[in-house]
Order: sequence, then structure tokens, then C-alpha cells
Amino acid sequence: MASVKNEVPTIAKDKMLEMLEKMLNIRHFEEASIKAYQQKKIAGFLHTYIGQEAVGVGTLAHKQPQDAVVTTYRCHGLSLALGLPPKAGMAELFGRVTGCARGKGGSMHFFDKQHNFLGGHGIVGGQFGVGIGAAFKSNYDEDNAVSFIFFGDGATVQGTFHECFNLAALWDLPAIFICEDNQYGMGTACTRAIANTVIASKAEAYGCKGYTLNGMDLHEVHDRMRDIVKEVRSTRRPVLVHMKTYRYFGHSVSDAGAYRSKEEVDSYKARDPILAISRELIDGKSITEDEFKNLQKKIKNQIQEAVDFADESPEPPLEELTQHVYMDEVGNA
Amino acid sequence: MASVKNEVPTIAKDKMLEMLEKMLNIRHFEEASIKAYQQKKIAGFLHTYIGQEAVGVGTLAHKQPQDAVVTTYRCHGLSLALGLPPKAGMAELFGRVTGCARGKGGSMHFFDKQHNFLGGHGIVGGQFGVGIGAAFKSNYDEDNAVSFIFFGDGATVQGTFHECFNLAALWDLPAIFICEDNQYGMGTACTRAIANTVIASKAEAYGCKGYTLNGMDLHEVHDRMRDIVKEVRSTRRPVLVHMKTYRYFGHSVSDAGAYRSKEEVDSYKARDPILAISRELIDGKSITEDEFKNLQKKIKNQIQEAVDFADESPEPPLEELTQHVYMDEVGNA
Amino acid sequence: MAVMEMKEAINQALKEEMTRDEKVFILGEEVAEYNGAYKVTKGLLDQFGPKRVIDTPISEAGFAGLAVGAAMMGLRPVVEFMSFNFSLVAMDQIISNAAKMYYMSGGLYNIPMVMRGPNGAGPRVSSQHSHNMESVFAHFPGLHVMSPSNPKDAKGMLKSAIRCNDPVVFLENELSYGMKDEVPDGEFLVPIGKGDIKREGTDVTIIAWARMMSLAKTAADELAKEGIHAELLDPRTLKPLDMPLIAQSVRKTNRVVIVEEGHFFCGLGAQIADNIYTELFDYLDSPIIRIAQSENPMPYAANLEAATLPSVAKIVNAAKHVSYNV
Amino acid sequence: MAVMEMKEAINQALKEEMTRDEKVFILGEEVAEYNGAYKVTKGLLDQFGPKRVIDTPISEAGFAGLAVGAAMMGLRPVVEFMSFNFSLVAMDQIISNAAKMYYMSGGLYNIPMVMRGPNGAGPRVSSQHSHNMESVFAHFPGLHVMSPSNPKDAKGMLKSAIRCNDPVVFLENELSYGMKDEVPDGEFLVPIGKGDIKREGTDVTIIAWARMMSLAKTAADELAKEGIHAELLDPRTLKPLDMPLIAQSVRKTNRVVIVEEGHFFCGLGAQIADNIYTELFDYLDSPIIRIAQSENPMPYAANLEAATLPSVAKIVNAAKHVSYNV
Ligand SMILES: Cc1ncc(C[n+]2csc(CCOP(=O)(O)OP(=O)(O)O)c2C)c(N)n1
Ligand SMILES: Cc1ncc(C[n+]2csc(CCOP(=O)(O)OP(=O)(O)O)c2C)c(N)n1
Ligand SMILES: [Mg+2]
Ligand SMILES: [Mg+2]
Repeated sequence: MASVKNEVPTIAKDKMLEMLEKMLNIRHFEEASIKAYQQKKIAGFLHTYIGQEAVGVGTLAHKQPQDAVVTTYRCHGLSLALGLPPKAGMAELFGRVTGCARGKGGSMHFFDKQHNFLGGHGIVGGQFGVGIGAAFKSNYDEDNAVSFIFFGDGATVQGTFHECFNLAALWDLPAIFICEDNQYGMGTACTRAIANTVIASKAEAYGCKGYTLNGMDLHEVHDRMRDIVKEVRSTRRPVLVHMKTYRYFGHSVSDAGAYRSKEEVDSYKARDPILAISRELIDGKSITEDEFKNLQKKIKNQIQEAVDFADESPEPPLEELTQHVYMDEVGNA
Repeated sequence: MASVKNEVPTIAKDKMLEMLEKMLNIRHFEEASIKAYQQKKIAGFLHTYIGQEAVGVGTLAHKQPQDAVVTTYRCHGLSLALGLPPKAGMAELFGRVTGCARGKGGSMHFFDKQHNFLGGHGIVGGQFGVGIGAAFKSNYDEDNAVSFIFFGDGATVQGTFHECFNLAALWDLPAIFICEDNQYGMGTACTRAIANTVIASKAEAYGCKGYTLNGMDLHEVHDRMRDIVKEVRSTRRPVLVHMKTYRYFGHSVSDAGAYRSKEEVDSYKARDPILAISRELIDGKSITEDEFKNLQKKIKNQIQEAVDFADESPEPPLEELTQHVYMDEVGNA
Repeated sequence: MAVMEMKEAINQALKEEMTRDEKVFILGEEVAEYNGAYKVTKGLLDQFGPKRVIDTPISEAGFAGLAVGAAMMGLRPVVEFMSFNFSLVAMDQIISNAAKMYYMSGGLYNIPMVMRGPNGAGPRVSSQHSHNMESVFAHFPGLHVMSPSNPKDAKGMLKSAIRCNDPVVFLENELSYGMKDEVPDGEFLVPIGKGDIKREGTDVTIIAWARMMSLAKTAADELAKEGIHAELLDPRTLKPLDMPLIAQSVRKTNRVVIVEEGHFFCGLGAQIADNIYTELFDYLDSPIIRIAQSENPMPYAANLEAATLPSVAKIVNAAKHVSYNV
Repeated sequence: MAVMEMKEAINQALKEEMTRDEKVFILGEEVAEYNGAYKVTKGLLDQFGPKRVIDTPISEAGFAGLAVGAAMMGLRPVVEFMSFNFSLVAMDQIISNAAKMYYMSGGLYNIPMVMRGPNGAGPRVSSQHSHNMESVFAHFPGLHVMSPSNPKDAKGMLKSAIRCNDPVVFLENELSYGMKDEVPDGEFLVPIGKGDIKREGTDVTIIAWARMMSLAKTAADELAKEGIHAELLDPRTLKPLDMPLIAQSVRKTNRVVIVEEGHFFCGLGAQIADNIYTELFDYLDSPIIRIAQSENPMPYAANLEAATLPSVAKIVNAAKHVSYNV
């Protein structure tokens, strides 16, 4: 599916530029993080979002302040799409106290209270409950929020997917289940893990609607998600959105990705949303080549500043070791 | 749905009589167990199968020796349908060493190795894995077995249902998922627990077939299950069978069942499979009224013998307390 | 002060806290229309309505997870596990999410959530329905663990648990729900982390919690007849332990028996013993004796079940043993 | 004897047992085509084919349950948890089914099943990926728990585990997979329940298992320089414990340090200490010191992670402390 070029663009130029900038921001942040990992400034697991930018950026364009968002360990992209400052993200990866989780969470556990970003979860399927809990709270407080729950294709076969979708459907919780189907759970192609890979159809088991979107196409993601978010905000019925997307790198930086052919990877890179959107904007004379290059440069600089900031930031002081275990000081603990 | 009276009976007279006998056996066993519970000879939980007899008896008529069966805590009926001697069952309820689990399991944990009856499980959804494990073994050993996995309506929303059905569908395991939908999970009507109560349709989420049967109708259960078992035995594809049935008593003996109206309960009792089949056999002159009464008497006597046997049996000797924790004696344990 | 059953005291605590704070809500299997499998939540649906008293499907991992998310967004869920045996299917939500969230978010998201329900042996409910979970939950930093031994404490402890800004595992006993005692009216709080001396004594400290305290009391009566004056110490909060109180008692009696209903190996009693040996080695006149469940799954047979569980006789014998061994 | 890495030794044990007994099969995430997330199962798919080396979806409760059922029907599954952190979502299957089945079926159905994979801290993998699970699994009767500290033991222990007719939890360490040592060729078994003295000494017994034994060795080297001769005791099987071996060592040294990677509170070390205090009270010249993880979830930051975990320095200090305290 090629990127749809709209003669009458459904997205205003400013909005397009903003989204392009967000995608670039994610792309360069992730590239810088890989580099820093190789330099051993970052450790543990590092799961990049490169290739999937259109999903996060196009979807979260519709997030309102009261809405909540939760995802997996592959959480940098969404955090940045929400507005987390790259400095706070990079410092987290470096394990510094200036990070968005004070250096305690690391790559898999970004959090951002300002944007109701509820993490960054390391256990596959562990975030479904958190997501529907936020949706529950919205009904409880009648604040008209919706809850964006991102997860991978591999997570559709965890028991919590089933339990939480049923709960959301039963109780009319405004939860948007967004399956970022990058077609692999680590080295396992989803056809080897999921008996029925028509993922959107799983919504029917709960009496709900499912949608399939081309996650490489920012227009499609943005436009369809606008309607879907609107629908859920008013119906309070959960939906399942199957986003077909792709990760260009391995599962994490330590995975060479030998289970995929170069052709396969290249075929997706050819449909790269950043490439497509930047071309579209240049071709449509929304920006010039130079403006685009300057934008790239600006973002690269910002990311470099984030890396420098992270590098210069201190580690958490040792007295933080046993802080944040409990909020309340009780008894003699 | 009234019981279908076949002009050309699909089930031979002997087979019908045998099934009637099995249903009576279960009914009287359960009635005796309730009485013994009231006399404090039985303790803990006691979940009776009364009302659901046609499901177990009609289904397990098609069990071959190599097939495996697993179910919930509501396990007496299926054990008896498989051929567990009532003495071994009643002694288990009494907590005696002559019981089918040496008095260690109790009401919720009947086991019968001779019939590959894998229990009697107390955790809702806990038995799905066991059931597909037996199906897996059948493929591994190529012994042409199928696996009968019984569970309640309430269990359809446990994560293990989802995980295990997906695994069975993915790996072509010959597992027959039989949902005994008695319309309540304890005091919760299934409409208050399951978002989409068209339970058979859940099979589609795994690319499998689902069937809905009238579990109060022995003919329907027997005939349809004959085809379904045959299908699974050859296709090795799991199926989901939704059996609409009813329990006449409360969830367990300690539940008065106030959440159901007398009318509702009575409407099911009016379609009682034992009543229907005995009438049908008498009307069709397969047996006389007297023969039926004698059959009832014979079974009641057998159950009374089982009660007496249980009563006279000794408790497990105290040295069994720490036996069967491990099969292997190792180290200094 | 009114005399009431344990389950009524818990019910009263729930009612008072729900009245005080409209962010508090209850969810679990059969808690609403059925009034609770053990009637602990009786009348709550009538009083607070279905928005705040919620019957769940049999999806423990799902609704425990939902509670974590709701707590992150500012609500104060009270999750009832119909029994703590069923917390095993929700274990990951409890350990990886509820216990870890505050820390791994660098202090951004605390989890004010109570998980409560009956723990341990029921009456003859066999192997899968008799787990004591305190030692498991106490092992993981991030959770508080509490378990009351009488109606009064139950009320005061649960009220504190609901006000706590961290996740609290609150362990009750089916076999104690009918226990009757005086319970203070209205505001009454037992602080988290504070134990209680249930009877003063000079010769041996018997440390016991939850249902085991009832056995310890009977044992203490019997011991008194033989001139042994046992001090009965109920930690009430199992994590964090009230070590100052334990130390004070052990310094006085120099002898300790620890009674727990759960399994022996890696049981909480081992940790309490370890704390005492480490802090009070020189005050001990005899090795500590621990009474716990025998090392087998819970059998159904009446005689085996009784043999598995701690008993008054076992406590009496242990107390005598440590006492004569001067 | 060949020199090989820990992960190769485990691989060899698997290969030999699969060759010996065709009922043995392996299932888990990425064990087949990917050759294992940590390459422990490398080459097994090629050698034994997809019938016996099986990639699973991310459904731990499902496939652990499947293994229990297959074991009941006579197969001998080896379940790999990609890490034991993920065993939490399968906890009910492990505790309520695998551990209880033999008992609650009155001896009809034993469960010959091994659950293996890396346990404990990885390199900087933070709060949800660093659980030490030994103390939890050891708490429940019905499971054996083993954890090797070197390649040779790993091979011999795993072979015994696979031959065991009961469920065995077999805990490895990601951080030790690359550890190299000599490993006996072919048939070599370490019996379940037998510990090992890794180094003889006279002044203090350091009890440590799994990765902690490496730290203990370095600590012993440092202590030796200061004239303190530590005896290093590896229980290897954590349940049941080899108490005769522990007793023998403690009677000689009269001083004990216990090192575990997991959390302190209700950790296995408390149970070992309790056993020693109870059986060997009069042989102890000093209270036991336990070294464990500090009481917080695992942080990501390098300095905090290091501060959380046991270290050589902490062991050395503890050993000195108990030794000087005559
Ligand atoms: C319960 C659990 N099991 C296993 C893992 C290890 N693991 C981490 S990511 C992953 C693959 C997930 O794939 P998918 O859901 O498709 O997400 P993606 O990484 O492709 O974004 C696995 C198996 C885990 N973190 N949690
Ligand atoms: C995981 C779990 N949660 C809760 C329970 C308590 N419980 C036992 S039976 C039951 C209801 C089950 O209903 P259903 O599956 O419809 O089976 P039925 O009893 O109607 O045959 C509940 C909630 C349990 N045993 N296990
Ligand atoms: Mg994926
Ligand atoms: Mg039901």
C-alpha cells in the first residue's frame, strides 16, 4: 500500500509538519540511543521504535490532555510523540537522575505524569490492566477521557489481553487497544504464534469492533484514528485497532534479526513514513528541500544536546536506593 | 427446546438404557452426597452435577480408552460417567483412604488413572493446560486420542482459556473444549461476566469451529458429539462446544441460589433429561414402568452401598501425611 | 463499642472509608449482588451503588491490573480476592506492577490499593484452596502485608490500609470471620507496622498472627495452669515487622516460639527468627521453635488436615520445650 | 573432559537426556529456530526436530499448563522460561498444578517436568526483569529447586532434574552463561539434594549458590590474604537442603555467612539460618550474617544496581565480622 496523496489534504500543513518533526525526533533519538548503547553509555535491553513512528505519531495526534497512554518496553517513541523532552528520555537511558524515571526505570520503563503516560512495561501483556484501569477511572470521574493501550502482536496471546478486553467490553470502558503488529515477537513470526492472524477479528469475541490500518501510512493512521478516537470517546465502547507496521532493527539492539530477509526489511524501508511524508511535503511545496534539511539538522542538534545533557547528568544519589519503594513511611520500615 | 423423539432412533436401545443408568447413577450419587454433607460426613465444598447429567453422559459415550478427560471441581458426574466406581467416589468425599484420591483430594479433586481422568481442578481455568497437554501427548505418541476439556461459562474469561485455545489451534491439538454453560458462575449470571455470550463464536478468534448444543437433550448431545468427536479425531483441530445446561442446586451446597427465580429453576427441571429419557423409553416400550423402577432401586442400592463402604472405610493412615509430596526420595528431604 | 463478628468489623471499616473518601471503591467476584462469598461486603452495594461496589468476572489478573491502573490515575481500589488462592493467577500484576510501579517510575506513580480476602486454610478445602500467601508477598519490596487476629484490629488495620498510599496485601481468615469481640465505633486506626502484646507474660514469647493467635491464646491458658506465663505477641503487620516490640518482649522472656499457619520452609517465621537471632542473640536462652504447617500440600481427609495444621498441643509442647531448656 | 561455557554444559545435558529418552522434549519462547534467547538450546532443533524442540507463543501459563498435562500422560517436558521473571504469569500452573498434582491425586499422577531458565539479575534489566524466585518456589511443597554455580554442576544437576519424577525448578543465571570450566563427558550426574564444598576452610563457612558462589570465591581469595580461611559451601539443591553437609561444615568453622542474590526478607537465607540456629545453636560462635539484595526493586542506574546487589566487599566484611567476633 503506497502512501495516499490527498489532493485536498485532510491534514493541515502545520499539523503535517508537526507530525513529521515528531517522527524525525523519534528516529534521531533512537539512532542516537543505539550509538550510545554501542559506546556502553546505555545498558540492559534497548528496543527501538524505528519504522513504527507513523503509528505512534498519527495516533497520539488525537490524544487530549485527560487521556492516558500505556505501552510496552518499546516505549521511547510514544513518550516522545506525547511530548517528553528528549533530555529526560536520554538521561533515563543513561541511568541518570535527570531521567524521566530518575534513572530507576531505564529503557523499558519511561513514565511521564504530565502526559498521563503510564509506562513503559516490561512484561508482555502486563500493561493491559493498567490501560483499562485508566479507562475505568475516566468513567468513574466522568472526565470524558479515553485510554490508548499499545501492545505488540506477540501480546495478543497473553491471557491478560483476553481478560482485559472482556472487562472493557463488559463495562463499556473507553479503551483503544492498539496492536502494533510489526509481524514478529522477537524471532517468532506472528503466524507461528497466533492461530488466527486476522487480529482485528478478535474484537468480535467480545462483541466489539476491530479495524485494520496500514501503520506505515501516516495519513491513514491519522485520519482513521481521528474517527476511531472520536467514536470511542462518545460510545465508551472499547475497540481493537490492528496496525500493520514494521521494525527496521532487531527486537532489541542485541538481536541481529537473522530470521528476516534483507528483501523483506528493504520492502518496508521503501515505504518509510518519514521518507513518504517529507517527499509529499516537498513535492506539494509545503516546505523546500532546504527547510527540510534544516529541520533535520535542528532535531539532530536537539538530540545531541539530549545526549550531552544525559552524559553530564549525575547518577542518582545513593540515598535514592531505598527511596520510592514506599511512599508512606510506616512503622519501623 | 423439547427433547427430540426420533421415530428411527439414532441410538440403540441398549445404549439408551446404559446412558439412562449412568444419569441415574450420577443423580443418586449426588443426592446421597448432599445428604451425607448435611450429616457432616462430607466437608469443604461440594458442587453437584444434578441437572447437567446429559452433557457428561452424552459426551463421554464417545470416549475411547486412550482419550483423556479433565474438568473443574464439579467433577463427580464426569467421573461416574467414565466408570469410576461409586464406592471410590463416595469414599473420596468422606475423606477415606479407599477414595479415588486416597482421601487426599476430596470433592474437587477426583482422579481416575484407569480412564485417563486427569481431575478434578479447583482453580477456575486451571485445567485448560492439562487438557491440551494430554492432546499434545496424543500427537506426540500418535495414539489417535482426543482430549475432552470441560469447563464452566465462568471460565471462558480466564486468561488460560485464551492461551490454551490459541495453542491448541496453532499446533493442531485434538482438544474438544466443552463449555458447560449452566448460565451462572456462582451468583453471577453469565451476561454479567461475559461480554459476548454467544460462546461458540469465540472459536473464530482462533480460526476454529464452534457448536452450540442443547445440553438438556441427551439425544442432541449424544448425536452431535458423536460427529464432533469423530471430526476432531481425524482433523486434529480443536473445537469449542457450547452446551446450554443448568444446575438445579446452588453453586455448592452452601449456596442457597437466591439469585435465581423458582420459575427459572422449574422451567429447566421440566426438561430434565432423566425424566425425558425414562419417559421416552417407557413410552416407546423399550422398558416397562416396573423395569424402570427396579433400575432406580438397583442404583439407589448401589449408592447406599457406596455410602456404607465410605462410612466403614478408614481414614488415611497418618504416615500418608507426607507421602505423595514427591515420588522420588532425594537427598535428605 | 459494639460486639461484632470479624466480618462485620471488616465491613464497617469498608463502609467508613468509602463514606470518608469517594475515591475508594471495591471490586471482586460476588462482592456486590451476592454480598460477598463470605458476606464481608454485605450491604455495600445497597449503600454505595454499582459504581463503587463492582462484581467482576473470574478474571483476577484482569481486575487486579485494572485496579493498578485506576490507582495510578488517582482512585483507591480495594480488590477482594474471593480467596488468596486465586491471587496466584494475578501474581504478575501484584509483583511486577503493583509492587514495582512506584519505584520504577522514579516516584511518579504510587499505587494506593488494598488487596484483601481470606488467606490460608478453609474448612477442608484441600490442596488448591489452602495456601498461605504471606511469605510470598512479604518477600517482594513494595508491598505492605497485614493480617489481623481479631475484629477490633481488623477494623483499625483495614482503615489504615485503605489510607495507605502504597499497595497493601490484607490477609483475612475464612475460619475467623465469625469470631466475635468488641470493636470501637467510628474512627479507630491501628497504624501499619505496629504490633501488639495480646497478653503479657514473663517466661516465653509466643509470636503468632491471624488465626494462629486464637490457638496461641488457648495454648497460653494451658501453659498458665502449669505455671508458664507466655507473652503473646501479634505483629499484625507482617511487613514491615515491629522489631522494637519483638525485641522488648524477647529481652524480657528470653525464649521464643513462632507460630504460623503457612508452610515451614521459607516461611515468614524463618525471617522473624533470623531477625531475633541477629539482633538478640545474647538474650536467647534457647533456640527458637517454629510451628508451621507440615511440609505437604493440604490434604482433604479430616485427620490429615488436622495433622498438617499447627495446633494448641504443638504450641504448648514447643513453649514447654523452650522453657525447660534453660 | 572438555572446557565449555555454562550454557554449553546445559545444552549438553539437554542433548544427552533427549538422546537417552525420547519422552523428553523442550518447549519455550525462541528455543527452536532462534536457538534460545541466550543460545542455551543451540542446535537442538537441528538435532531433534520440531516435534521435540518447540517454539511457543508468549503464553507462559498456557504452555506451562500444557507441560503439566503432557507430564501426567507420561511425557517428560522441559519448559524454558525465557527468564524466570515470566514465570510469574504462570505461577498458578506451577504452584496449584505442578506442585500439588501428585499429592492431591493421592499418588496417581506424578509430574516429571523441569522448568528452567535464567533467574535473578541480568545486566541492567531493571525492576521487572530481575526477580530471584528461589524463595518463592522453595516455599511450596511439591517442587524441588536447584541452581548450579558452575558448568560441571549445571550438567550433572540438570541431567538428574530431567530424570526426576517430580517437578524441578532449575534456576540458571544469565550473567553466568559465559562462565567456562571443565565438564565431564557423557554420563555424569549430580544427585538432587546433595551440596558440595567448593573450597575447604576452617574459619568461616560461606554458604552461597548460583552466581553468588563466584563472588564468594573472590571473597575467599581476599580473606585468605588476611589469614581467614573460608570454607565455601554450595547447597546446589535449594530444596531439599543438604543439611548434613551444612552441619558438618558449621561444626568445623562455627561461623556462617549466607549469600543470596535475591531479596533479604523471607529469603531462602533466612531458612538456612533458621535450620542452622535450630540444629547447631551450640556450635555457633557468632550470629550468622546474611548478605542479600537490598530491600528495593532493582533499579536501572548502574550505581544503584551495584549498590543493590551482593558484592565481594560485602561478603569479605561479613566474613571478617563473624570471624573477629569470637
Ligand atoms: C510474559 C513475558 N514473556 C516473555 C517476555 C520476553 N519478551 C520480551 S518482548 C517479547 C516479544 C514481544 O513481541 P511483540 O508483542 O510482538 O512486541 P514487539 O517487541 O514486536 O514490539 C518477548 C517474548 C516478556 N517480556 N514477558
Ligand atoms: C481463579 C479462580 N477464581 C475464583 C474461584 C472461585 N470460584 C469457584 S467456582 C466459581 C464459579 C465458576 O463458574 P463456572 O465457570 O460457570 O462453573 P460452574 O461452577 O457454573 O460449573 C468461582 C468464582 C476459583 N476457584 N478460581
Ligand atoms: Mg511484534
Ligand atoms: Mg457456570
